[in-house]
Amino acid sequence: MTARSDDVRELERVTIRFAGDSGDGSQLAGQQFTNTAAIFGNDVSTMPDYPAEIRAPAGSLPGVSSFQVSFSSHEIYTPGDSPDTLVAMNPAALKTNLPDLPKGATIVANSDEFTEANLHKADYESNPLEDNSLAGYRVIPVPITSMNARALKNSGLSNTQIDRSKNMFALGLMFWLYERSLEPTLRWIETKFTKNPTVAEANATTLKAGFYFGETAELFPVHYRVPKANLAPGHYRNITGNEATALGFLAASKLSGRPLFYASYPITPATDILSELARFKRFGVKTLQAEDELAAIGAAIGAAFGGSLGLTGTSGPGLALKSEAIGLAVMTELPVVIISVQRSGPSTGMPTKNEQADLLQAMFGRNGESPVAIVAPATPSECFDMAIEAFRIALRHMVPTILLSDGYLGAGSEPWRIPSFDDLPKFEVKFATDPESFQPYARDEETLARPWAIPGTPGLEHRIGGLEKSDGAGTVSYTAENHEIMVHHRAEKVARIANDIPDLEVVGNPEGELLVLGWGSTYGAITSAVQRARADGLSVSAAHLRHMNPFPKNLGDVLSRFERVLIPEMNLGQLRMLIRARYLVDAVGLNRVTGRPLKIAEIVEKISGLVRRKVSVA
Amino acid sequence: MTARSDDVRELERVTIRFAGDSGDGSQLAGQQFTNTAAIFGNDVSTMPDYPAEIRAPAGSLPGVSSFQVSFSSHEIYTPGDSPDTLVAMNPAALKTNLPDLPKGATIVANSDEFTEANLHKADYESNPLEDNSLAGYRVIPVPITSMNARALKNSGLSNTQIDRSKNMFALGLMFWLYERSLEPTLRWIETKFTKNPTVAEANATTLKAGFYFGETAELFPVHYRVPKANLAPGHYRNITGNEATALGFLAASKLSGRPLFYASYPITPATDILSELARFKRFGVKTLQAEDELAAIGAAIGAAFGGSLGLTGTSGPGLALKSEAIGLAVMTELPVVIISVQRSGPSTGMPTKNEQADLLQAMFGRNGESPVAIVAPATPSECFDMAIEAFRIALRHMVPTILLSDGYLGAGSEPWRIPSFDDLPKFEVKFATDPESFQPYARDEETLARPWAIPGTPGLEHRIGGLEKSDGAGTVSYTAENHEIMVHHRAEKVARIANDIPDLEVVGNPEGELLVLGWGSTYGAITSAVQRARADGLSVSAAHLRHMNPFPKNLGDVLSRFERVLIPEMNLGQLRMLIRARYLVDAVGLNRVTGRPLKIAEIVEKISGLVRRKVSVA
Amino acid sequence: MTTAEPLPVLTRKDFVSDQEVRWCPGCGDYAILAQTQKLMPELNIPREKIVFISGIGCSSRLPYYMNTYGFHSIHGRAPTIATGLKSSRPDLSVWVITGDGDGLSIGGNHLIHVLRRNVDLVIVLFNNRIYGLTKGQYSPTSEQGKITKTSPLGSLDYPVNACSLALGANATFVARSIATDTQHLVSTLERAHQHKGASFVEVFQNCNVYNDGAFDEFTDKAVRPDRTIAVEHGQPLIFGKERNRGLRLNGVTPEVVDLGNGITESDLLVHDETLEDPTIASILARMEYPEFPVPLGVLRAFQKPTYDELMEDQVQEAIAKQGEGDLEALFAEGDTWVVD
Amino acid sequence: MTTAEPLPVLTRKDFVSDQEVRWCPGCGDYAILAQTQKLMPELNIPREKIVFISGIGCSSRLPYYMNTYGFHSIHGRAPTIATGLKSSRPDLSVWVITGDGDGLSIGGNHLIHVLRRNVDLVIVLFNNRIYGLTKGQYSPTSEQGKITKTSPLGSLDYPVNACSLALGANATFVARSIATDTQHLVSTLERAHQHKGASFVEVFQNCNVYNDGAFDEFTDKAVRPDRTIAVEHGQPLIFGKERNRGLRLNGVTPEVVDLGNGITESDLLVHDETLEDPTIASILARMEYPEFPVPLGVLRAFQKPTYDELMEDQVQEAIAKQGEGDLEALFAEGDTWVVD
Ligand SMILES: Cc1ncc(C[n+]2csc(CCOP(=O)(O)OP(=O)(O)O)c2C)c(N)n1
Ligand SMILES: Cc1ncc(C[n+]2csc(CCOP(=O)(O)OP(=O)(O)O)c2C)c(N)n1
Ligand code: SF4
Ligand code: SF4
Ligand SMILES: [Mg+2]
Ligand SMILES: [Mg+2]
Repeated sequence: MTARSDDVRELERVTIRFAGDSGDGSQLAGQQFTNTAAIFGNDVSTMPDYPAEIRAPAGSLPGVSSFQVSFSSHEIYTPGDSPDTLVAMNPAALKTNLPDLPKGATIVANSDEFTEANLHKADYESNPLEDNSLAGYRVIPVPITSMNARALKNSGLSNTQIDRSKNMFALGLMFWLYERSLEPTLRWIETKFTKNPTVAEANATTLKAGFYFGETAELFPVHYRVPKANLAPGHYRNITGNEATALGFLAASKLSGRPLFYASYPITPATDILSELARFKRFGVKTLQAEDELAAIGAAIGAAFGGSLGLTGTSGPGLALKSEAIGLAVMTELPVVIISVQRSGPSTGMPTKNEQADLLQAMFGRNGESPVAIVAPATPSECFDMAIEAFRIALRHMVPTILLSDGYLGAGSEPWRIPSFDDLPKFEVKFATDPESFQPYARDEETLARPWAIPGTPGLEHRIGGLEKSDGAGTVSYTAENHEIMVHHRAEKVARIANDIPDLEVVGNPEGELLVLGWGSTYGAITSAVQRARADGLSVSAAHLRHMNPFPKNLGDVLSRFERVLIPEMNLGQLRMLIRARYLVDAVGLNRVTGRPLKIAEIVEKISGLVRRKVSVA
Repeated sequence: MTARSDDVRELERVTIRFAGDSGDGSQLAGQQFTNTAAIFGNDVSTMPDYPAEIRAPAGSLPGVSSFQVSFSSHEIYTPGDSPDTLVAMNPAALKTNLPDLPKGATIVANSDEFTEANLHKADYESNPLEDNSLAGYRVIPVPITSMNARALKNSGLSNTQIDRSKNMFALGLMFWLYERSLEPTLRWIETKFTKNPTVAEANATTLKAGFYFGETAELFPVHYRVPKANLAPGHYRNITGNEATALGFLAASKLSGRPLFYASYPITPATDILSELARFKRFGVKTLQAEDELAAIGAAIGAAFGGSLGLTGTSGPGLALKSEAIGLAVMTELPVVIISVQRSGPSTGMPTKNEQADLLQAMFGRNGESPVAIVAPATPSECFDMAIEAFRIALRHMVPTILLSDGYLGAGSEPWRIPSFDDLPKFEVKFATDPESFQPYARDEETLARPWAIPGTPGLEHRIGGLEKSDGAGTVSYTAENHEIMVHHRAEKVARIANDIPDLEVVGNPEGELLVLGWGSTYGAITSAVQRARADGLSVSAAHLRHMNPFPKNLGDVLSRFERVLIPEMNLGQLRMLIRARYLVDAVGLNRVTGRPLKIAEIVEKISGLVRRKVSVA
Repeated sequence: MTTAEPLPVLTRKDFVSDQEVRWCPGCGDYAILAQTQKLMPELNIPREKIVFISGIGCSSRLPYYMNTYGFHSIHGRAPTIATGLKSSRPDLSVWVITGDGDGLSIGGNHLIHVLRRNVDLVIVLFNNRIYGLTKGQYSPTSEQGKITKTSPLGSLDYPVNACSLALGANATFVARSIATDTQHLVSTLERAHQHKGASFVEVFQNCNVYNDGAFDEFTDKAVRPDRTIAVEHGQPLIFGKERNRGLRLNGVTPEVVDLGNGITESDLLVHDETLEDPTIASILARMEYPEFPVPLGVLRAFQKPTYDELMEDQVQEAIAKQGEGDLEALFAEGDTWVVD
Repeated sequence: MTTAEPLPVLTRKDFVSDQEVRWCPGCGDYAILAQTQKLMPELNIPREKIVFISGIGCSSRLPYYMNTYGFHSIHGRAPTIATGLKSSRPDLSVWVITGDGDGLSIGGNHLIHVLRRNVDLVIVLFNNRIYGLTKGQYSPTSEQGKITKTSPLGSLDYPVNACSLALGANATFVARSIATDTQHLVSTLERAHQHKGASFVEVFQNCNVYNDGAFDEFTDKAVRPDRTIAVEHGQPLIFGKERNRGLRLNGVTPEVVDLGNGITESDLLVHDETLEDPTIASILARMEYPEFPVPLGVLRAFQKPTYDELMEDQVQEAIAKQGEGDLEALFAEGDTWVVD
């Protein structure tokens, strides 16, 4: 079933936001739209937004949940600065989301819900659909609740059940408006409700009803089409960052031939990784829901001591609790991986909002000189690669490694080109086995890694621990000379990882007036902004770090080729501080701590303010 | 009783180290010597060294304990780079301490203990007192054990008890050698053993025996005298850093009129502070030995919420465990003070050895943007002032404040000019009391501090917590704008402390070729080194930070007046990183991580390598 | 104050804060909040003397809704903050609100230590046998085999019995109630408040979103009288809709018996909450449905000096014995000398 | 291996590491170390399969002295590391060494959770009622009123009874021994090893430097028979130098009786360590001198599936039911599409 082909306008890119009460199914509608667009061949990028950790009363402002999807005929890097179309399932959804809408945007409002009571809950004095306060927007009131109810009146469902399907009506309407097929969603409905055909039937019916309503009603003079994007050939699926992270860790287990052991204490937005990995028992993955974060990392360290891939995961406050034990992993030089899916802080902060403010904690949040390796994915699908990379580094260099993801990456999604296992980097794990002249703190010449000698190996019995150990023999040592040597070994060991990681790539000219340097989930916004600025002829290039400690070897060189460096971050300048200290470059920052992703437009604006020259097309 | 006055040579400064088995009483002997020299009028500085956390077998190398005291006729800043005289009570003590002795130093060795068995325990193949391996030193073998035993054979004490007194014999001998009175020690013996006159008698006897032995024997051709120093007039006592810290906190309590509540979990080298404060019940001080560090800081936060001076103390690993809760104190803006008596890390590290490696942990060891104030005393007696300063800042600015002491300051001692209470800075505490328009997150215009509104105040009932709070009203808020405001408020609040602290002082010319910038316990070594270099005519000045966050306002200006900046630290360059990042100054480091204090000589050497010009006498 | 002005009479409303309550509709937390607010005016404590301290969890949101002083702290640490507050301010009435995750998982250590120290607090643990706030993972009180997102094949952990653990830590006051029995709840909370010392109250609370009906088997109105047993001091342990069943001890083993047929009330165990020996309280605490009726009420209320009062006493004694501290004398402790 | 070569016969010496032992002369830790080393060869486990994991404290130094794999970790966390190791490597024999501070103070939470999960470990808690390593502060097992440097006017904390707490956490194996009775100690450790599940052994250990004689009152050889009672499965609880005294239960109250005068062995409590109900074990655990003889031996040994075996089973079951995981199939889960 496709939409009528007349009155179609072609667009390059569209951004839709589904918003409603937590119970209104906006997440689901958004995900289905995303899948459908992706399967059609668009590039897509998404951003869910849960307003708070706990559920608020129906219809209230804090109860609003939303899902934004951007789909495009060219490669895109972000879910879009601001929606072209907002589906507002109730007044509260309109109120909370309106500030993000540019003038001229379309608002599809479920007019049934704009009742006195609901308006009151949303702090509206009068009905915005009627009081002209929305002048400047294209407002399309649709009585979604009642039309859905009418479509399903013979469905055999209870009124509550019927009401729960209204997101499908809205979704159908959007499918029509953006000329997308219902097929994938119909397929999904069938699988999802196999055991409950009545519900399946009802969902399909109202989905179609929404679609036909779009076709029939004269509400939308035109509808839109976003052609396929020119993506690299391959087999694709849509994936969130947390899913990709979990798959990456599992892949690391298969690649290294060592079982994965994940210990974690639930915390938003990292819990998904535990849920995902818990599904992988048939791969030999063991997961432990620990009593707290201290226990979780302890268990991961124990597993690493035993020869498994010891892994623990958390978010900021939990990372703080793991500090002391990370120090133990540094001292015992065990290949533990710690993932922090960052969120807004300090303290409990805003658990469902985003921030990149665990970088300095990851670098320095321990007593003593306690270096660890740190990597940070830039996109949801890159979480897969960086999860593998974290273990590759940890195992090769016998060093605890922190993977810094964030809530935006974790819950956001994008198409992922499904890799074939053979394409993935294999990494061998060499356990020590030879008792002859075995020393637990002997050093690999190249990496300075100590041997991994696991219990069960005859003749290698030895003791490790948190007290300073003598170089080589690994017995407790308090001598001045040895401590100095060991502190430097540990530092040098991490520094040498730089020999083993790719150079930083510059997008755009390799030199020029301005380099925009970023890390983590700001990648999309930065890349888009730099592209836009370059299209405007500005002399600006971009580079994005994935290795935060150590930095790629060529970073100093890259920085030196630009007159100025701009570092946009969702914090008060954490990477910037490291860069300034290391390279004495007067890098400037674009720092936002709003809990929301950086906008392309604000980066472009900042770039424009900093750059005078036009780009020389190389 | 004084020594014969003939054959006396006058010296400016002498450094003695008492070393022996843990059971040999070297700490006590050293402390008595220190007191005596101080009372006489010398400037003194001490450094105890306990080799490991737990007791080792008698006579073994890890069992050696030592106490170094330097006393002088001019102001001194360190316990001396290297001893002029070593008292070695057994072979192990000689072996471990010999590397620190300069050629020509005097070694008083308890020859009785250089038995086959003891030599073996100390890994000596032959007797160093006999095999000429000590050529180049002035070795004075004294049969201390047997002479002590002979002196006490009629004392009525058991052999074990008698043996325990041999440190007094050695001490007596040193008193003779350096022409010091026995009186203070005799007084001390009397008070200490009031209940046990036999023991008192014995100690006095052998102390005198040692003294007379010096006088009688021809072992020492000359003895020495170090004249009084020209100290500022006043009433003095000797004080360790941990004692001074405890007194400072108590003073802060009296100065602010608020009761002190100290919660802590024992950890070397911070435990002394708990022991000290536990003695102060009669001052209304409450101390809580908590189940762990998480509980200790929790209790301190609770006490601060209730209007007490909430205080917690620990060392590095414990500071790591407090990370999450410090974040809570940041968010709730409560005036909690946290003291970390730093020690060698990472992890358990070397608990009895020193390091300055908690600075970056104190700055950044929390999730999110989580600024705190940080102060650091430079000398044992300054611990008193900085303890007061920590609470002054915390209370005035409503900000958690970290006091970074270290093991060297904590256990080291020096003369302290006893302040009169009236000379101390009073600071008023203003609780909010007026329900009219009360807002828990209202801001003081000058400091941005929020009001301290404590339970029990009618009409001010309000709720605080770790979730982001709305500016002013203090209710939970997840909005982007508010979060951005609050993150900046918290940062700015700490930044504004700079308006309220003294400028950094430069010792030496205010500009020149090299500035040596330091912080914490390296003060003594740096000051002495710079004095020496200046005496050699080098263009070098010194400055020492006590406020680590925020920095004094003039720091940038000070740095800019020098061509180069050298930052000596007992870490891999933690302050250096902050300075480089903030001021883009290519500061170089002198970084030692040996667990031992920096030496004056190594700083002088580094300075000489960096400075070419002669100083212009201003 | 000179004239004995009567304290203003407070009502439940005075304890309702201006914050919108944000639990899921139908959540058992509402009832606990309501009863707590209802109880407050009856305690005859000025509102400003009351402090609610919580950790993190749905349950731990409660302080926001109480118009008293409140502290919504960090996960698991509420007992520590409460200990610091109460020890430094014995004049306050300090309440700790926690959940089965907050109190028994991440906060387990603090819970046992606050109980053994007998700090004078009321500790209310909302047990919904799930982590509500983080969207439904199994908790330390979840039954083994529980299927949740983090245990898709069933959890492996043997559950904790909160009251047993509290008694193992030698808690002086241990009680249990259910959110749906408002009368029982309010009186249990009142008893907890009256007890001087650490009062631990476990409240069964339904999380209708992630663990709906967790306690229905025995708390449902229809079956409650038959499947729970109210323990009351000095009373024989009788239960049943017809009050025809009872509990007796066979050695140390509890036995359910039918009254009649020669078995009379006098054969039953008479509840004595004041025993120093926690054995019987522990036996009761361990009784679980369906083997036994689930005991509700005050299992133990044994009086001994509280930590905060011992601490205050020690300060007062020190002052009495050693005299009030003289700071300058302390400064000059030990050997001193004068340089002029 | 094809030919059944006999395992090399190990001796105590094989378990002595090359590290110099660094406890104070006279410390009770030596005896525990010696018995542990003595036991090892008798377990018939290859040395490389044995791992000792400890926290921080004098006691926690033990792993350095064992010539097995060892991990001297951080304060209080040994149970967590052991849980991770044993769960991922069920083939190993994992021992946890802890102290009254390490295990009951900072590590209390992990201890109760590892016990309730029933991870197959041997946990030996050296109880010297003091913090030894940090030079003598009172610990959670110190008696109230204890004078130490951090409690110059006497400590305020009510002490924890380690075995009661363990039973409150529903530990499946709980035993107590004393360092000075080498025979008893070694056999108790052996029993702990044989038990499948979390075995908790409290060992009274004298710290002769900071808490000398803490247990002398009842462990001193002269009085030990009269002031302690050996609990042995299936045996009536008899004690006394003359074996003329016994323990019976009066209801739930333990009573010391003199045998004779009509009281015979058959009146005494017969110890049954295998009971699922921990009531009697708890009653015994709470008996303290001078009211009662102090019970030594295995208080409880109740068998149920261990956490590590449940975890392994779940993996095997998943494989059996769902088939071994296919990574590429998992990658391509859900809706996929092809771009050419
Ligand atoms: C240090 C830390 N770890 C984890 C979390 C995430 N977290 C918040 S509440 C919670 C569990 C809450 O369970 P419970 O105490 O039973 O409360 P409920 O929501 O069920 O009332 C968790 C795991 C956190 N906020 N902080
Ligand atoms: C995080 C942390 N806090 C505190 C310490 C200091 N500390 C080391 S051992 C110890 C107590 C040891 O007591 P216990 O477990 O009874 O062992 P014992 O020495 O008596 O055998 C303490 C407080 C530490 N090492 N780490
Ligand atoms: S998730 Fe459960 S416990 Fe939390 S508010 Fe909702 S119903 Fe209540
Ligand atoms: S301090 Fe005590 S426990 Fe520690 S080694 Fe010495 S005697 Fe043993
Ligand atoms: Mg819960
Ligand atoms: Mg101990």
